[in-house]
Amino acid sequence: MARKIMFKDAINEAICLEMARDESVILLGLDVAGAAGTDQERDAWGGVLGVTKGIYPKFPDRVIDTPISESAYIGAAVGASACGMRAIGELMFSDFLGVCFDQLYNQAAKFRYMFGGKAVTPVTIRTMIGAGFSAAAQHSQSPYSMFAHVPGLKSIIPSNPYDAKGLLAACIQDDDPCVFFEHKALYTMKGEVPEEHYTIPLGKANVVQEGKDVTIVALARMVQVATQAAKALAKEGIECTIIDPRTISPLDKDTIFSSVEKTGRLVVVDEDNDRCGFATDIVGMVAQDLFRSLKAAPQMVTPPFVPVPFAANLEAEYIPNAAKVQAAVRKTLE
Amino acid sequence: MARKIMFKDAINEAICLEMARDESVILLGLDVAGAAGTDQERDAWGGVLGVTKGIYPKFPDRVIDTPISESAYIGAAVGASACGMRAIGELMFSDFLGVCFDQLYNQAAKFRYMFGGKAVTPVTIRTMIGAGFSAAAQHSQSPYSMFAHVPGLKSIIPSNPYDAKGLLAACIQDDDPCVFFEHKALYTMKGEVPEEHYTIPLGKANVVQEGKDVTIVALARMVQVATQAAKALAKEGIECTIIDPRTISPLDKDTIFSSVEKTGRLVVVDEDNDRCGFATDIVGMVAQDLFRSLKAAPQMVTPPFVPVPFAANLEAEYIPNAAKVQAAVRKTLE
Amino acid sequence: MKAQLSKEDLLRAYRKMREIREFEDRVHVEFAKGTLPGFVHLYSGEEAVAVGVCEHLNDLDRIASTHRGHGHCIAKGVDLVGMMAEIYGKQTGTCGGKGGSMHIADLDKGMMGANGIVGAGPPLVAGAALASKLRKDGSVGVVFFGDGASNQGTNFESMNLAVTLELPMIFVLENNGYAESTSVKYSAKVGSENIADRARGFGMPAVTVDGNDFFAVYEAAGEAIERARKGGGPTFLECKTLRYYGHFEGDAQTYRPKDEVKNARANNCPLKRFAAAAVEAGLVEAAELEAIDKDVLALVEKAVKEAEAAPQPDMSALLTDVYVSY
Amino acid sequence: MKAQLSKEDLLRAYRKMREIREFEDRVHVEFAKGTLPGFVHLYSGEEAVAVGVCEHLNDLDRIASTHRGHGHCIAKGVDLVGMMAEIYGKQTGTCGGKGGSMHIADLDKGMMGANGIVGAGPPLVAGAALASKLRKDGSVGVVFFGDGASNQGTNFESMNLAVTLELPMIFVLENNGYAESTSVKYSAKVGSENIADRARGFGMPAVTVDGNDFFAVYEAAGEAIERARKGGGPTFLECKTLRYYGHFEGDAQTYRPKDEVKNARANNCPLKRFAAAAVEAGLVEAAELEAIDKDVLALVEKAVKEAEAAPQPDMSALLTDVYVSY
Ligand SMILES: Cc1ncc(C[n+]2csc(CCOP(=O)(O)OP(=O)(O)O)c2C)c(N)n1
Ligand SMILES: Cc1ncc(C[n+]2csc(CCOP(=O)(O)OP(=O)(O)O)c2C)c(N)n1
Ligand SMILES: [Mg+2]
Ligand SMILES: [Mg+2]
Repeated sequence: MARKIMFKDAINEAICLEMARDESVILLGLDVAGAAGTDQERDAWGGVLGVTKGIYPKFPDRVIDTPISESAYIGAAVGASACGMRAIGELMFSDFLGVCFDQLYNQAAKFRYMFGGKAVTPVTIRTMIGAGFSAAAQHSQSPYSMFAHVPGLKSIIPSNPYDAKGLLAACIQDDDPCVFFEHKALYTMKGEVPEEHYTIPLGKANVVQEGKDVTIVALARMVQVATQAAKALAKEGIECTIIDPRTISPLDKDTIFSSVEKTGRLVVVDEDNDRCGFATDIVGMVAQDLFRSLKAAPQMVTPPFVPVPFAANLEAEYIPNAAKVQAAVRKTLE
Repeated sequence: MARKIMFKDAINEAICLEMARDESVILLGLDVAGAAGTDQERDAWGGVLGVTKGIYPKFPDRVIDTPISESAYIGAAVGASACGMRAIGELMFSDFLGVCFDQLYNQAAKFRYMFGGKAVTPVTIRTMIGAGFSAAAQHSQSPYSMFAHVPGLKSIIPSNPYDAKGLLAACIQDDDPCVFFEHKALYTMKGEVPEEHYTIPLGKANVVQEGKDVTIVALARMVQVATQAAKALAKEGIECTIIDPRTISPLDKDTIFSSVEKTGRLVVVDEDNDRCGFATDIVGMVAQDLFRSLKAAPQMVTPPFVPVPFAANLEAEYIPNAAKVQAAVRKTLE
Repeated sequence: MKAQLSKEDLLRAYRKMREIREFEDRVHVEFAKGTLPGFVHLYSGEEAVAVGVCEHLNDLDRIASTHRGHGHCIAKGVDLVGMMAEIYGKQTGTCGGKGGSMHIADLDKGMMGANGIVGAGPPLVAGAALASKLRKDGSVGVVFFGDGASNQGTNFESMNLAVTLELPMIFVLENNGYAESTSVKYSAKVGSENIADRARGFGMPAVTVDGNDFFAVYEAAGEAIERARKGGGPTFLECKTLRYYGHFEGDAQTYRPKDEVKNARANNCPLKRFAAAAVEAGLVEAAELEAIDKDVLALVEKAVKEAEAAPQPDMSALLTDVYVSY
Repeated sequence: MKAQLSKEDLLRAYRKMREIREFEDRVHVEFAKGTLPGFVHLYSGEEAVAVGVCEHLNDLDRIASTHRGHGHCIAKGVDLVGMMAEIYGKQTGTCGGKGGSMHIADLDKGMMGANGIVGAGPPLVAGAALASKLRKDGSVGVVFFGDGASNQGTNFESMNLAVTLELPMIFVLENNGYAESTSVKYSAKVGSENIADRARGFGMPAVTVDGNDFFAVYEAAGEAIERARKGGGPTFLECKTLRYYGHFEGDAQTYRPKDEVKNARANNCPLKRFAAAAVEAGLVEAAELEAIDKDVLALVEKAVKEAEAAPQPDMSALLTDVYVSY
């Protein structure tokens, strides 16, 4: 498997493969093709950053540009999926959740339960997360914790091209509502990705590396930050396990727990703040369930409790970096 | 201070007093007066459960019924507040956050930061929470953790009439966006409430009772559940401290921490599930910052990770009760 | 009164309307006893809308409903006995007792759910209609919503989306004059008496009919549904009607003119009007309708008895049905 | 060309338009060098809309803007030098470098902010207009939004709210034909060429004007604003225009006809049209306009130089300005 492709192309490939395999897969969103209603050639955009470019020419009936009406088209993706389709709705930036959240929060997530198990809503929402682009407070957030909090939704957060392809395929095939978070800084990341179709099970963490001293849990771009930190620490003789949960709901508690049982030390790195966020979530459940295994206070490396700033220097300081992770790891070893 | 009034009347009183004190206070929402556009007398509803009844006759220009357009009128409350008013927007049930969340999440919460400190947005959103009324999955939730996660918002959750009046007054006078969560099961709770105007500072916990063995943290209706549990435990000689944070953002860490430092044991009781919720939030920060003080694994007593069920027996089982709190407390003492 | 309605059609339509009326009147009585939990919004008085529309639909066609959903469920063919048990929160309910009055759904019948969120239906039905369109099976999507809901952004967005994508979708506005205690004259000052005017601005055909006249609704709905099935895109259908009870059970209704409901029940009842017209035209006999009335009375009685006797859900049901797999 | 515009008025309006054009053209150039961060959406080509409207406004009047906000800011009187520094993310920026291009605001000038959320402005301005109404100070609220944004539920809801509450509010639709790469012909098939028709259905006066004709915008806006100030409620004003650059800097724009912008720049430029009309009518002299052009060029040059030279925000700024008190 020597072929290396970019994260965004892995996503594109997953969509194409699923659309080819299954006629009920459709893609809805803003400019997911582009040039609708003009006299020029369609597929002019392929989404705001070109991730879906080239899909429209292959499946013109099933790649559907919509007006800027997120409630309507995300809701339509949900509704179509409750009626036998497998719709992929693209919410351009996850920061926009507030304009359409009800269709996920109270509709897609709850149909099955409210309807006594009779509903199946295999909708997938693709959406961007992440800071680092001077995109400021409304285009840089990573609000997956709000989705993970909602029973009935699944939340998927890939950290590399291989996982992106396999997890997205799994989401599309999955019979539950899935929200797939794509970190915009990873789009150009290259990695080995098989050409053929494959899936990665939802709810199975990836152990990025094993080390006996400390367990680091990180998602998306923070996996790179953790890896960088671990490399530096290795030079000092500190061996880290890095766990990328890949999906935070369902969460692979077993993998995290069995690592913490071995290392007795936990650091969670997250790009979102810790108040009712992913970092406290992991630390909280470990503290409750594995208290006796912990040798030191678990540590969180997260941004401060502020909106994402625009200025480059402030934003760089906002995002957790390897130095901060190293410090947190050392603290668990004091 | 012998006068006893109901929680809902305390809220009504706080609004009236603030409207009388300050001309810029206005109230916006669905049927907050009622009978708009009919030939009958206004003030026909006073909100869906009558909480604001009687305010319209006193301040007819400033009690404003709106069409069912939460984004527009909650956003208008935000916009008016950014222009010198102190608007109180009523979001009938907090479950409806998904139809208007952007106006709080990306607008009210971020103005001040994005605009370099120049904006002041003293908006207050009043909204109902809580299960126990067979109101099912879309009218029984307690999603304050999603608001507490957002830098720029304050989240206030009173547990008794006295606090409700003082905290709501504080919210209305506060210069930041506040979300005030009213548990519907508390509306008829009676308690001593002074007639005069007073405020309770945001960010100051209430120590409901002190006991040396275990610290219980609980909000809203769960304070009663905790108290009931503590009473039963007292008979066994187990002494509990009960802390009601009252506001979860800002959070009075000091009060919680200093209690846990004394007791070494922590139980968090919450009516919302624990995934990225309030319970993990408290347990997570205590585990990180007070690890050495903890004598036992902190415990969370929360509903299962499911939507709120309709059937009475299921709903009763869903909501944390005193027996479960007692069991959790005992677990910390094993 | 349209020629295309056979006697069988007429009797079926009448039966549906009677089922709704009887069901709701009975729920009203039972609620007053304090035996029913939760928020309950009754549909009595609006029967001609649900039935006038749904009589054109089959199980492949989808509808989405509102907080006031019982009528739509019955009209779309959801089993009334299961519905009653659901409202009682029992294991034998349509949703196993986990949804309740505001969340009754039956996807096999094309009923996508009552809904506790005002304005949630239109996007969902846009999706259903999109599925219909892509499958090319001639099915349609119908969304019911109130005058209050007509002001929700989701509704406007969905109208535009339906026009953009030329969806086989019908927007059925049940304009009963009130959203809770608020008059439509306040909440939707469209400059005319008809909210349909607003829809026309979105570029779709829009009509306003007397929603208490089954035949008017039936005819207008038939035209719209026919057009949608043939690829002619969405239609907006405003039906003017009135609810006979409060917004929900427990509403003191001081916002209504004193005799509004009494007069409507006497002079403008959709069932009475149907019966009078059909009997007068010699299409059905009064005795046939009375027989239906008796039948339905017994059916609803049975529903209540079974609901009362049914067990609560098993405690294990608390944790199931959240995900297909997790 | 209206009598009420004095020479001074004309020159001020022209200066504003020139400031916008020069500012945007320069940002375009600087962005291409790779020195500017983030997403940047330029307003060149649409100057007559912002200026034609804002020339009627004072600091008590409020506007809310969009992702394409520089033009509205300049027209409303926000300091251009501070704006440039903001776009560079510098401490001297209007928002201290914490907001950037998409979040420039200056509340003292009645500018409630550019906005990264399409459709966020209308509710906010409804609130501003409500404040105006309650204060009875004769001020108004104006919201600018695009053809794409016109499909957002918030916009429709706010139109209805403005009608319901009779708010002193003006909805200014900048119909530039595109939302990103999507044609308005696709996204808003209102059945006519004019989205204003949709607003009329909400019960408010609605007009469509040539948005590249300053005088047409000025006149229509004046009438609407006058009516709002006098308690006559909201108006919808559709201005047809064109953006000269891509949706954002970096857009390849393959969705546009080859010569669309070239032709527009040559034959339909709002500044050229203004100049030609005003000079021809003998109201201003060409030399006066040229002097303004030179002035503005220098001003923008100064803005860039100062922005480049300004320091980044102090690191402490990361943590401040989240709350007034916490
Ligand atoms: C998003 C949301 N806002 C408000 C409510 C509360 N609510 C339930 S029904 C209703 C009135 C609906 O009026 P209308 O649409 O006219 O329907 P009707 O009750 O007359 O059938 C309101 C405000 C809700 N359930 N959801
Ligand atoms: C809620 C939301 N949806 C989508 C976007 C992405 N977006 C930014 S601008 C834009 C197009 C807006 O088009 P239009 O309103 O016509 O304004 P124009 O860019 O033409 O000035 C889109 C889709 C956004 N920022 N916010
Ligand atoms: Mg109604
Ligand atoms: Mg546009």
